[in-house]
Amino acid sequence: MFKGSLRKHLWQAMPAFAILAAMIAFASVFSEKFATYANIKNVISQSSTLAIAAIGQTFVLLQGGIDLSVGSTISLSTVILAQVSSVPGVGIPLALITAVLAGALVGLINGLGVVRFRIPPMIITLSTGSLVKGIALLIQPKPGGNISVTLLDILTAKAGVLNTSSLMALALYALAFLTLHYTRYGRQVYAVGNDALHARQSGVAADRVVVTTYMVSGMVAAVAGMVLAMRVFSGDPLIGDNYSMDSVAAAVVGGVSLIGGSGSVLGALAGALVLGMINNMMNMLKVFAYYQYIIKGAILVLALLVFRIKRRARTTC
Amino acid sequence: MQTNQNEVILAGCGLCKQFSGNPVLTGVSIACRRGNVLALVGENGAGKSTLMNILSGGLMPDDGRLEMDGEEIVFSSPHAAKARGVAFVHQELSLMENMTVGENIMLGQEPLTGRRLISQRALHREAERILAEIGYHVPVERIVSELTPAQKQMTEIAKAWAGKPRVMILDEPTSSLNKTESDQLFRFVRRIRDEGVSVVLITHRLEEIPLACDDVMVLKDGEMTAHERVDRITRDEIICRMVGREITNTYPARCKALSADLLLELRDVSLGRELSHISMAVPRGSVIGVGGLEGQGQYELARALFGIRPFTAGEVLVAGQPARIRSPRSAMRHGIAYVPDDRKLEGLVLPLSVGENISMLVLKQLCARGLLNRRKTEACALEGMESLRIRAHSHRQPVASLSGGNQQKIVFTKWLQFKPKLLVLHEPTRGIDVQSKLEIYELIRSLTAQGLSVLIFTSDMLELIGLSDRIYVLYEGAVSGQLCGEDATEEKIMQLSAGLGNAAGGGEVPHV
Amino acid sequence: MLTKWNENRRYSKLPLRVYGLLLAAILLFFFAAQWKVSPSHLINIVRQNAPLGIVAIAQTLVLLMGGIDLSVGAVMSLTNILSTALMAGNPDNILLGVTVSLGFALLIGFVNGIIVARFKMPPFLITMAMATIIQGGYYVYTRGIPRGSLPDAFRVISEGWLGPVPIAGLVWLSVWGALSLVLYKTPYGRHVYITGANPQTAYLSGIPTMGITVSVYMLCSLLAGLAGLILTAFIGVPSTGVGDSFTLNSIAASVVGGTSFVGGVGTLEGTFPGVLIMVLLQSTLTILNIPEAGKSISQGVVIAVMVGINMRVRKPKRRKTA
Amino acid sequence: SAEGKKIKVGYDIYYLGNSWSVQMYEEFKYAVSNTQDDIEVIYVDSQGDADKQVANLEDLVAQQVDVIITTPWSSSAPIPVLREARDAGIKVVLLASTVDTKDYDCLVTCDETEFGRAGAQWLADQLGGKGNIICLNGISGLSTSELRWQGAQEVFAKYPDIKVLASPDAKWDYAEAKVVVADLLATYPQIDGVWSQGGAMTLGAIESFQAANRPLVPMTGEDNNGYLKKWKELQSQGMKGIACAKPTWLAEVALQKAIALVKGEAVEQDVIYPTAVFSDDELDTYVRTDLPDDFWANTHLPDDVIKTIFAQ
Ligand SMILES: Nc1ncnc2c1ncn2[C@@H]1O[C@H](COP(=O)(O)OP(=O)(O)OP(=O)(O)O)[C@@H](O)[C@H]1O
Ligand SMILES: Nc1ncnc2c1ncn2[C@@H]1O[C@H](COP(=O)(O)OP(=O)(O)OP(=O)(O)O)[C@@H](O)[C@H]1O
Ligand SMILES: [Mg+2]
Ligand SMILES: [Mg+2]
Repeated sequence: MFKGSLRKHLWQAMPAFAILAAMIAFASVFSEKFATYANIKNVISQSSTLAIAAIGQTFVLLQGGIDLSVGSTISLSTVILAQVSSVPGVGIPLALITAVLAGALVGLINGLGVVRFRIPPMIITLSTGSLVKGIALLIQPKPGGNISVTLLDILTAKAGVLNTSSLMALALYALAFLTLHYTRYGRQVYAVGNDALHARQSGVAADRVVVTTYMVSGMVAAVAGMVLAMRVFSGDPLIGDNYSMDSVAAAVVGGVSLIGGSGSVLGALAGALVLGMINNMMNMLKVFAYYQYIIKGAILVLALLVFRIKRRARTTC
Repeated sequence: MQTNQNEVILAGCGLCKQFSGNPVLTGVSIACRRGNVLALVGENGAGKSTLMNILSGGLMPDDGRLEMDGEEIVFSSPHAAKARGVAFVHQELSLMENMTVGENIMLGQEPLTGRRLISQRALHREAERILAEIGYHVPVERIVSELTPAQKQMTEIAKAWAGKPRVMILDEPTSSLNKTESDQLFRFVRRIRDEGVSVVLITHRLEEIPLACDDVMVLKDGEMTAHERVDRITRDEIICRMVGREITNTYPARCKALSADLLLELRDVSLGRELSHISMAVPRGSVIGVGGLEGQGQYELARALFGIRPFTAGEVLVAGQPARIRSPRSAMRHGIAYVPDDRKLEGLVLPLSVGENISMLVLKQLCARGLLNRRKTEACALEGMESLRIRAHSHRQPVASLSGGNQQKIVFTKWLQFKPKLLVLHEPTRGIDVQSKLEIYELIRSLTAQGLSVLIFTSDMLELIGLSDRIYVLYEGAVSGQLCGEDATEEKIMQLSAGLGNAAGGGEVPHV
Repeated sequence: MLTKWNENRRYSKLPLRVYGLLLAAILLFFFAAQWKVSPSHLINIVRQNAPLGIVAIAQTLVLLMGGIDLSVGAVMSLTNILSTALMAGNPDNILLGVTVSLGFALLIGFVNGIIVARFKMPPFLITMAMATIIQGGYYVYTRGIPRGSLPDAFRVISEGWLGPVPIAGLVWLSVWGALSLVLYKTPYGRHVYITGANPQTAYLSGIPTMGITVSVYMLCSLLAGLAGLILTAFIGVPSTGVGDSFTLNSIAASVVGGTSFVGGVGTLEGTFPGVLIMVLLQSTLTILNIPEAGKSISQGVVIAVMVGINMRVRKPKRRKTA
Repeated sequence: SAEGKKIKVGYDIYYLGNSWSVQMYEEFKYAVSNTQDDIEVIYVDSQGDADKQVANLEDLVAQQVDVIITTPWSSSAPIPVLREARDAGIKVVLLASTVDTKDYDCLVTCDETEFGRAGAQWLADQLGGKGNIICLNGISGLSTSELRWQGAQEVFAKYPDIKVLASPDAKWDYAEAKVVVADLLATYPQIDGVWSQGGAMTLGAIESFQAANRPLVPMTGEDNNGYLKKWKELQSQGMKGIACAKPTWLAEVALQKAIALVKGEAVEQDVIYPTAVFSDDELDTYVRTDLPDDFWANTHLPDDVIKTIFAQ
């Protein structure tokens, strides 16, 4: 059904889907509360923030970078929403636009740091992450703020087990899938991830591609921040911290290569669901907290190990 | 040669380029004419690739200017040059390993559907058409990382051609092609020349020049030393201009009789479905060549010998003793060395220095009291550079900044330091200039005189014939015949390569 | 003579620029403290940061070999908990505590290395997962309440001085010296660089890449264990998660010191000033009484700018040739 | 949640990496083992992560517990899920930390601003309303840290002659505090007092003063045994200290309130205890030289249980 390299990229996502299926099967058998309407709703809403953040991370990873500022950008977005959205009249659109623009700006700084100043992606994004966290703390030193209730109603309006946020996530995945696999821009992202020098020689404006992926990541993180802000109905300058690492883990568990150039955004979705479900599954199985760490780590290793996807020998970080 | 209008499409005037203070090009002028094929030759490191990079926007000249259609032009990037119709097929392949052949060829000009999305079907159809136009067949939906070097080279050429360039620069395109494939390429080159395209072709195989080229330009140490019509200059003259002195005899004399003392013997070895029942004998002090068309099992055989993917059946005897070669380390323990065909990926450590690369196999010998000795390592590096005349500013220069040919020499030197008993060479002179080639041939002969045996896998027919004491030809993973050095002719080899056995006593049990 | 010097300089591997940055950081520190700080405070800073210094060396080794280890912080925390529990305030148990905790560290390094090398898995995730597992491990072991205490004799490694030289600093410098010797002067060290820069070539040159990879991860974990012990000697008490912040700091220090993520590029000579730059920056911000938000901001900016300067001068922007 | 049925309690341990939280959890478990009622507890761990806490609470709701006992890590994040829980008929008991609304059935805690105020007032009195001090904060952005600091600032505002030289975050962490205080000591020749949010920070501060050979100054802290032991050790040398204490037995109260709520008994919404303050004279009754540093003095656990939990 899929032609060309897409088949290979999707194939790499299979282990994540298999693990996901195994987890669902296991949890449904051993916990009667797992496969209930209330819990499925929980799993979906608990995973949507990570699922969205993983989209941006996938763009960056495919291009051969890594974005560890995602977490702070998410926090910043929640804070912006908490501060701006309930301004009467213009609040909601202004908040949404400001958050997305802020995300884009963070991405722009990351991108320029990588292409203009040749700072390794991990370092520049950690640095901007620190910078953005500081800004979020300046704007709002502690959790709280006023989120517009109208916005809450819009973003949490329900359609069965899905709500606006999860529908948004699905729409973003569809968009990302089309962009990455069926547009010239997507092709260029893969090309740069394969080998930036060769891509350049082939006439790809590699620098521009790199910068845009970071901007996509920043903007998508801002959207993830909005979804999270709705979940916690507040702005919180620290709340996103874990999403930087988790979004990388989600993408890689989903078969996206850490050295760039291969993998699919659908895999990232499966990866995000796997990670998002681990906590829920263990709560449902009443596994005590001490063991949750060990099981979570083991599932991560397993997701990568069991299928032992033959990667190129050159696996750097 | 029906010369057409002498209209110059792209010209460089007085181009100069330095790298960290070392001049590489000094005032070179070049003109790419409509409907003309220009051969560019020169020693390794003469500056050919650098010159072409300047012409195609990959590098900025320090001095001098470019003109296109008579107007001065500055290419800010390869992209800009490509947009103006200057395509450059690099010496080092630049394909996207994780994409299909078709996606690579059409990169940047993917056919779009009505909704501005890429149509994969149309894309692969179009790619197939372009390949057909050049005259090659490569499965367009195959992922590039699974291709042979020759297939990659063709894909690369197709990619350049896909943009319908007016100037097409080919940097050593034939170095990974065999005779048939090269001939095919030249037919294509002649055809596009007749369509009015200007072609620049860099090659170290001088015999190819008359087959396709109209003019020859010779570079030596960054200066132009000759620019002539092909029919007005002889091969010897070209060489003379390249190296500054005359070189006559290309291939050193081979040894008369093969020794009965076998260093390596393969008895009925197989490897999965790729190699079946191969028997071979490598006498001490001989050069044994392995030829055949691309992809008949040469790659697998060479690698199995070195233990990278070991044989699955059969017997390997080293110096008469059965040997189990399961990994490169165990191969090295048996005195086997392997010079791989992909130098960047498998032969070199690019960020490390020339010296560190040369000495990497013999570190133990360079130690005094367990610690590396500075004097010894330096001596080793310098001697290694000396022995093959490696052109580098210092032994501490990173290998990444050397020219392709010099990099190849480093891989060679590295393995010579190891003092092997059997040297397995996989395309050893790819990208090496005539003089260095000759030096390597002489070196190989002098090493065999000292008892070293050489097993050489090459797609260069002349090299195969000129150098080997005995030639095995592979066809579909099996030996289709063997030829003695003197009897070997191109025709016989071609016959065996096509699987038409019995050309010259083929298939006989390989004993001396 | 001059040309010789010039040539030496051109291909020198000593990261002089990082030392320049260090000098700048020192000046900035003194400037921020309005020159009131005594230079002996600098020695104290070296002493206090021996754990980070040692773990940064460990991280540099792994980065040079083409990997990354995100479990060093967890290993430090584990050592802290294990060693205090085993010593339980009794000087006779010091040896037991040290050997068992370092033994665990080695084991963790071994597992990291085997998974990464044997199964060719991305170390970024494997070591990250390993950190989670270690964390779970010590929670299970302590049930949330770490026990034990340190005998005073053990605290000598952090609090002791040999004349004007702090013992912790001495340990740091000797680890640096010993590993420099190993890296630059032994075949093993060369093999680490070669494996890091091109594992394929290394393998085809008969270098036991698997052994090198596993041993480097083990060495890294062992050093992280040592750093954890010194940190424990500083703190004097068990406490969960004491090492966590060291993971990212060790990476940042290595990279500020000029080590690259792609393997085979970098030196320990750069990591030393890299560590000091990081901690001086931190101290400067404390002294200037910058609130957390400001600290976060300035830290981000300064690291980016420093690495930017370092990279930019090292590799002048040039369109590459084929 | 009818009479006679097993009561399902969801208990959210807010952070297993924090010994105070763990002791509170032990106190809770002890209370569970002593209760007469038939109860079942489902434990979840929020790992000091507001987002994870929300997810955990959602999971408790999905498991249809009768009552949730949680320690909100963020004062706003759990609000929607707590509302959802109450809509589903689940009782909500907040333990040791609150949220910004009244959407709960019972709150059992101490006053955090009072914690900050009490220490600050004591310090101001010690200094006679005049001097240079440094302040050690917890983690910026966390409500506990912000509230305690707010309380302290209220007091210092009344004393124009008290100058706060610096107020860095030291994350309630010993090592962090030690480094930070060493830096400040190197910069400021005159420091007359230390206000600290507690945890293990005060201990770190004391050790830094000692390492720098500076005379000990009055310092505030928490009832952390490590600090108490050090304070006791130095009391003879004139060390002046104070410990504000947030009791871990709040968990016991929370369980009682939870059961009462499920049984339909009337429970007042806010159960707020005053911050206990241990001064020099009371030190001997609280310090436990036989127990490790991670013990917190203000507990109701019987001695044998404490001994098993903190067995050396
Ligand atoms: N990026 C670079 N930095 C430093 N020196 C370089 C760089 N690129 C090329 N050189 C040097 O310039 C010289 C010319 O290199 P070039 O690649 O043009 O040679 P060439 O004629 O193509 O040789 P070959 O036939 O071996 O490919 C060589 O000495 C090489 O070491
Ligand atoms: N292409 C390679 N590049 C770098 N190291 C390699 C490569 N192939 C193998 N190695 C390393 O060489 C050692 C042994 O190689 P070996 O061929 O026995 O691999 P293997 O474990 O048998 O894998 P497989 O089962 O896939 O063949 C290991 O250290 C392995 O990591
Ligand atoms: Mg070249
Ligand atoms: Mg094998």
